[in-house]
Amino acid sequence: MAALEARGVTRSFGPIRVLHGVDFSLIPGEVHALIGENGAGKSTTMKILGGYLSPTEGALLLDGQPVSFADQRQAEDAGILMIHQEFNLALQLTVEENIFLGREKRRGPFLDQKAMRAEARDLLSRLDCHVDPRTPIRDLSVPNRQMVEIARALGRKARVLIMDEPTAVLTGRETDVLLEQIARLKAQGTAILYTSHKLDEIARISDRVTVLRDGAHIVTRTAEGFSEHAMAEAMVGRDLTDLYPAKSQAQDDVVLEVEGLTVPGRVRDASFTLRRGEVLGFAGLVGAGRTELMEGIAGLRPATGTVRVNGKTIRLGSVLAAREAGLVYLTEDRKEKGLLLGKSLTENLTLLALDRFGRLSIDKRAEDAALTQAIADFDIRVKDRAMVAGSLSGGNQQKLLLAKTMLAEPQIVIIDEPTRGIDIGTKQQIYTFIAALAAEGKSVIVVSSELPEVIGLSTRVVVMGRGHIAGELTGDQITEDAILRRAMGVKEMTGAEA
Amino acid sequence: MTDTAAPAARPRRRLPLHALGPLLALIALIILGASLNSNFLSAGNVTNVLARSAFIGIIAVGMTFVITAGGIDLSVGSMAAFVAGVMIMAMNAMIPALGIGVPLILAGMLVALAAGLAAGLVNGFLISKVGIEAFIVTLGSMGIYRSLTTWLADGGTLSLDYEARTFYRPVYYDGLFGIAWPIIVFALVAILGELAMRKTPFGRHCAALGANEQVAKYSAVKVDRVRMATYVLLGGLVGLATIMYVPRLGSASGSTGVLWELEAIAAVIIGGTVLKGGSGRVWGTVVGVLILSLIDNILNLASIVSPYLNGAIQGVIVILAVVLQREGKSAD
Amino acid sequence: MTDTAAPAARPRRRLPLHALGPLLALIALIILGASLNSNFLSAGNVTNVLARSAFIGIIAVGMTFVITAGGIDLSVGSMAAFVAGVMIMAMNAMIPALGIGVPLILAGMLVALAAGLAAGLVNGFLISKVGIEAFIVTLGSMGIYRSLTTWLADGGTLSLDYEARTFYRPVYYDGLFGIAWPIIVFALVAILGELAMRKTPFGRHCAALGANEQVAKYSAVKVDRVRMATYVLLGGLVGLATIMYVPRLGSASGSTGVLWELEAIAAVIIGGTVLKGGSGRVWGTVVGVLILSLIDNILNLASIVSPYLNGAIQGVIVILAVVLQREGKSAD
Amino acid sequence: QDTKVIGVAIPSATHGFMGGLNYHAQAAIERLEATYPSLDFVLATAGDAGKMVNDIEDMVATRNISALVVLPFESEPLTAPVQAVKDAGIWVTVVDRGLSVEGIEDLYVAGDNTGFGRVAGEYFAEALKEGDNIVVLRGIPTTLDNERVDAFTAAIDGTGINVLDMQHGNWNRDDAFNVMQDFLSKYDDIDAVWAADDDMATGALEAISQAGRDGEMWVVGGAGMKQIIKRMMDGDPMLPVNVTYPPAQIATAIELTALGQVSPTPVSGRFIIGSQRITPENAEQFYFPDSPF
Ligand SMILES: Nc1ncnc2c1ncn2[C@@H]1O[C@H](COP(=O)(O)OP(=O)(O)OP(=O)(O)O)[C@@H](O)[C@H]1O
Ligand SMILES: Nc1ncnc2c1ncn2[C@@H]1O[C@H](COP(=O)(O)OP(=O)(O)OP(=O)(O)O)[C@@H](O)[C@H]1O
Ligand SMILES: [Mg+2]
Ligand SMILES: [Mg+2]
Repeated sequence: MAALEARGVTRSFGPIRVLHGVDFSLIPGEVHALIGENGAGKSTTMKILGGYLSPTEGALLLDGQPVSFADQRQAEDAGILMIHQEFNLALQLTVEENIFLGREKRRGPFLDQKAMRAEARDLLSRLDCHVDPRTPIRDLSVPNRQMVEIARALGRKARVLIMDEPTAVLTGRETDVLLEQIARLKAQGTAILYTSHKLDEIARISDRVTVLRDGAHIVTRTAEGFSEHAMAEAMVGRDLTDLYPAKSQAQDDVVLEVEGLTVPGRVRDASFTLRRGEVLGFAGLVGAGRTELMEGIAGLRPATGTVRVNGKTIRLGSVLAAREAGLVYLTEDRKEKGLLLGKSLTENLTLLALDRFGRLSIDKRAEDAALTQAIADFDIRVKDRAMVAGSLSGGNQQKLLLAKTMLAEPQIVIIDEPTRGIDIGTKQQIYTFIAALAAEGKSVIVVSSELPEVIGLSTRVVVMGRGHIAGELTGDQITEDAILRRAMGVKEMTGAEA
Repeated sequence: MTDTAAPAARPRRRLPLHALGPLLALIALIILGASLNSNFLSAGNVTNVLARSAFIGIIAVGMTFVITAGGIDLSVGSMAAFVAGVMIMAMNAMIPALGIGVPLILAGMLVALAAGLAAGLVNGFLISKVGIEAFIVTLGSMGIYRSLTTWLADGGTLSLDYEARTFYRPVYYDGLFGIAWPIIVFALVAILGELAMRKTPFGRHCAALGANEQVAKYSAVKVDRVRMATYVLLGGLVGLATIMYVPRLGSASGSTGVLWELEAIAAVIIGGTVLKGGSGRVWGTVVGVLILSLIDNILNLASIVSPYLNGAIQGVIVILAVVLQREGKSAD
Repeated sequence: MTDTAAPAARPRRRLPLHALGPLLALIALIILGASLNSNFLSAGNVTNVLARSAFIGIIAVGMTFVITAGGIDLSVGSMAAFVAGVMIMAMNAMIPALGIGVPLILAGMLVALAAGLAAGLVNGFLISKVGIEAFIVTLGSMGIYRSLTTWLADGGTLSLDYEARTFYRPVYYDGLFGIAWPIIVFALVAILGELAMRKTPFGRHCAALGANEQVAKYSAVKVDRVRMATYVLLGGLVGLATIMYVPRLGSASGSTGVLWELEAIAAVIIGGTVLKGGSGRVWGTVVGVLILSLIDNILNLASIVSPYLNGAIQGVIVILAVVLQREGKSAD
Repeated sequence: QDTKVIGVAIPSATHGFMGGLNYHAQAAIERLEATYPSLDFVLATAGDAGKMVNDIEDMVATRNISALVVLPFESEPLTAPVQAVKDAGIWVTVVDRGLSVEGIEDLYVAGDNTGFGRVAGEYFAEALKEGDNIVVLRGIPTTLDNERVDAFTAAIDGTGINVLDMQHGNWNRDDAFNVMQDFLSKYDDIDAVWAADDDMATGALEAISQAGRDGEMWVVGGAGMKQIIKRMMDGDPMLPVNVTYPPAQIATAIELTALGQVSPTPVSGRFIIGSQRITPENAEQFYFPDSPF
């Protein structure tokens, strides 16, 4: 019998209906994957099942009995737990405090901090994540934050575990660890609802797959024999071939020279160059310092060294100076650094390039036109233009962030994790977009933890490891193996790189 | 590109009901006032109330920017007293050189503006460059300005030279087309403030800064400079308010402007700006200021209860005005 | 697994330097005081300073929870006046029935605690259940309590019966093992507060609520109840502070407790709690309270300057105390 | 020879009268320090009763005062602490506001609050006739304000003068201005205003002249602020009289206390400075252009 079931579930936000009668069931001991494009309604469905949202119409059944959760607490009491797509952590609190928030262990009236710390450490080490439980979340990198989220859910011993894109911010290695844990839970009889835009994962771990499109249930079938290609087609509703566009050749002139850049405590003495029309990939393991290096270049972190754009040295430590030189950086941390979640789409879109909309008085009509353009260019699924950015689905937020960055019309754009949480159809569009930029004579740096992406897009790849540049690969040398070897600091293989 | 893109033509911006909350409260107060006393809507009374509101109002407009950008300024009341004191002393000192006339007044106004801007700059510098919590900086400077004023006045009152004052008086009491100057200036400040908040990059940047400083920084907003600018702007407006204040009674003392800061902050929040920053409504602030002035006015006109209870009634009305706002919101 | 993961063994919890900022400021003040006057460290003076810090101190401990949970309470000063007024009236009324003795005092204490808790409950209810901005609710209730006190006192002072007062007086002036009662009570409240903040689920929930309400809610924290509890706790502590206050002055009037709210909030923030909530330090608050009391004490010891400038010196020291904290942070 | 320390505790200068009082206290201290090298003074100003008690405690604990001059912020709360000072064998001079228990102080110097209200009331009774309308601006709600207002009301009792309204102007010019503006909107017929304080009188006069009703009514303030006295000397018809309540009484108290400390001169007892009526004729006597008040 199904542990948790949805029957004809509908959900509207104001006048807009985003789910249209979804039927869905989850059986103990299975991994059930929910897939669909950005904005298809995956997160909404999951939130309804997890007790965070109530359905507008339709019924939820727990062990065959109709239930309605007044709040999330009741769902948790019933053994249903959810890992959100957006982090659900209090930044000021420590890892341990977050993991046990709302169900602290006590000894008498007091907290049993020792026990909680030990258990937190234990949970994290199961995930092969070695952060100190006393570190505040704000000091953790994005992947580690995700691991804390997962640890929290694991620690709560669920019958039903709902995971909304848990691997979007993880690298392959961490993903492997997570999938192992999922297999373990499944063996124990936990029902797992899972979503991801990485279809290979879906194929690897799921027993059944449900496809949603535009808030409607398309199909539920066993995963066996459901190829990645077929999944993609079922989601997008059209044929997808050639994920990566043809690479164009870089021109000869160097547009960006970075020399001896050091970000205190994070990056040592990094030097590289970028040419016009080039797509330069940056690869490395989590914590390699790629993000910090890029933030140092873009003036977002205190740094020393030299950064020259078109031969002119730019002032370090000033975002504006970098932007005026034509260099912009798209952050990997969409929620904390990228978007104002409580503000409208236009306000977010134009914030970086606001001076283009009038220095004295903002031209609202031009802003409106820019939004229309961005919606079209980046295929942002917007149901209501007046809504706030936080109400967009995760993938659509990412697209809005891309659109915001591009509105500044940069000559050089550094994109950190460009396709985090983006569906496969849109990924293809973004790749095409990046290739087109390069073809126009702009230069792009792609920092990504998804190796296929780095390999598929870049004409040259810089590999970072432990805060310094560990090597550089061009052309045919760019293989997963070569990148990983350098990232991990394995020395013996010497390529032809300079 | 895809058929799911939003329809391009949308219903135009509808003003949400809860945004109208303060306006409803204001209207309720006006109806109450009119029903209690027939003179309430007389030109004289309306002029009085509006002109009195002008000082706090001008300051509250500046405060809206500070709060929107995630800050707070507790020093405005004592800053006003200090600026007024400096202005009066400067004018008295300049009489021998300039005589009594327009140049003296202009010079005095310049001094007031400069003093206000400088005071705002000091607050802004300590907050945005030295990085001290705004609450502490302005609590400190509140004490400093208040006590400097008392010291300048030697514990008493600084008074503008009698003749200079008579010459300056019309700046408060006269006006244009029958509208008193303070009302005109307040209206101008409010309109410009509303425009600045809604239509200029500065307004946007303030809101972005208050909503999420990190995002603002990553979006190339000069966070420090914007934050500083809000305090300098507020200082300048305190100077401007003082220019309107001094001709009224021609004096300043340690007790000038006591609690103006609370009143200004309350007006901002009654008007619908969020105390934690991120979004501000200048027109709401204006409504908030008027609500607060009207409460006093109605209590004086009505004299229904023991004057000891005025404070209680004031408190109840302030809370009710905001409840109205929340009710609107939940119904929305 | 990967060698790039963060080192498993972290440096042991080092108390960050900037957390020590307020402590450094306190030590600096003590050294200053001792060098200005040889009686500064005398038992008498130390007792005086600590005992008088107790009222604000007890209240500030409660305020730490409110601010940590993302709230604010402007009404504590006038709430204290009101509670004191009610307590005095109740005690006077009970004298015929209970006579003067321990039962009367205990009954008075009960009344004070109950009045404080009730006042806190009203604030908490309006803020967490009705959902009105804390600033507005407590600004309103500040006016309400203040004016109710004035009204109860008929514009004058409410005084405890002289004999009852003489009997009650030792609660302020006497103590245990030579330590005055207010000091003992303050110390107990501070220790319990620190424990509650650091070692109980309640403290964590306050911090979570202040850091991110949404997260707290999603983590099954009963957000409304925790928020309400902070205000009720603060109300109860105001009641407790009043129990210590009444035997000292034996009376209450409309001017009792004026500006206590600002002092309490300032102490909390000087102590390193963030005004926007999310993390609180009770021990820091205690240090903050002592800093503020010492400033006054030292100014009385020294009489170096015009008393008009006391406020300015106070302001400068408060800012400096916090600068010290920031300096520590940036060096960290 | 040992220096003796005299502590002076007064409310801070939050309004005109207290400003004047602060000024006179400081002036007296300066004068006396110059005259008697063997005397030291500690001056503390307080914004509320609690702070004043703190100040007094500090003086006793750390400054070894041998005499205390105190203007109690409020009578009740200061009574026990001052009693404790007295019990420690320290000379106590109480100024202006009496303590709630008699016989604690060695010397009592005071203005006459009842007289302050009564003298004003008597003028109203003389100058107005039955059926005339007046409004009253009260001070900050305190016992002192109650005493004055009660005495004033008693003095006009039975004269048939109509008190239209009383509101608190808090001894503050701005507040008085606002309240007076509203009185003027509310009442078409006002014959006189009792402003109870010259700061409030200043605000009220301004509101009246703004409304263009100068000829209609006159204003009686109090405490003899120099600007007001000056206007009386110049024959302002709106200011027919004023009532003294000299802030300089603090100087009297300090001087007497100092005298008692340095010499065997007997200075204990009560010293009441009566409230006098100031008229345009005798105004010159009450005009001190150098005082800040
Ligand atoms: N609070 C809200 N208010 C208005 N619309 C909302 C809200 N939350 C979600 N939506 C809309 O509901 C639709 C479905 O969103 P949902 O987050 O479920 O998509 P998703 O399938 O999880 O997409 P993604 O892959 O991008 O995470 C989107 O169009 C989104 O904009
Ligand atoms: N805000 C922060 N405070 C303290 N340490 C941080 C912070 N952000 C990141 N780090 C640490 O800095 C190191 C490098 O960060 P990060 O993981 O972002 O590097 P990266 O190479 O960009 O990897 P990825 O982008 O895959 O996360 C890691 O050890 C991480 O824990
Ligand atoms: Mg989603
Ligand atoms: Mg990164």
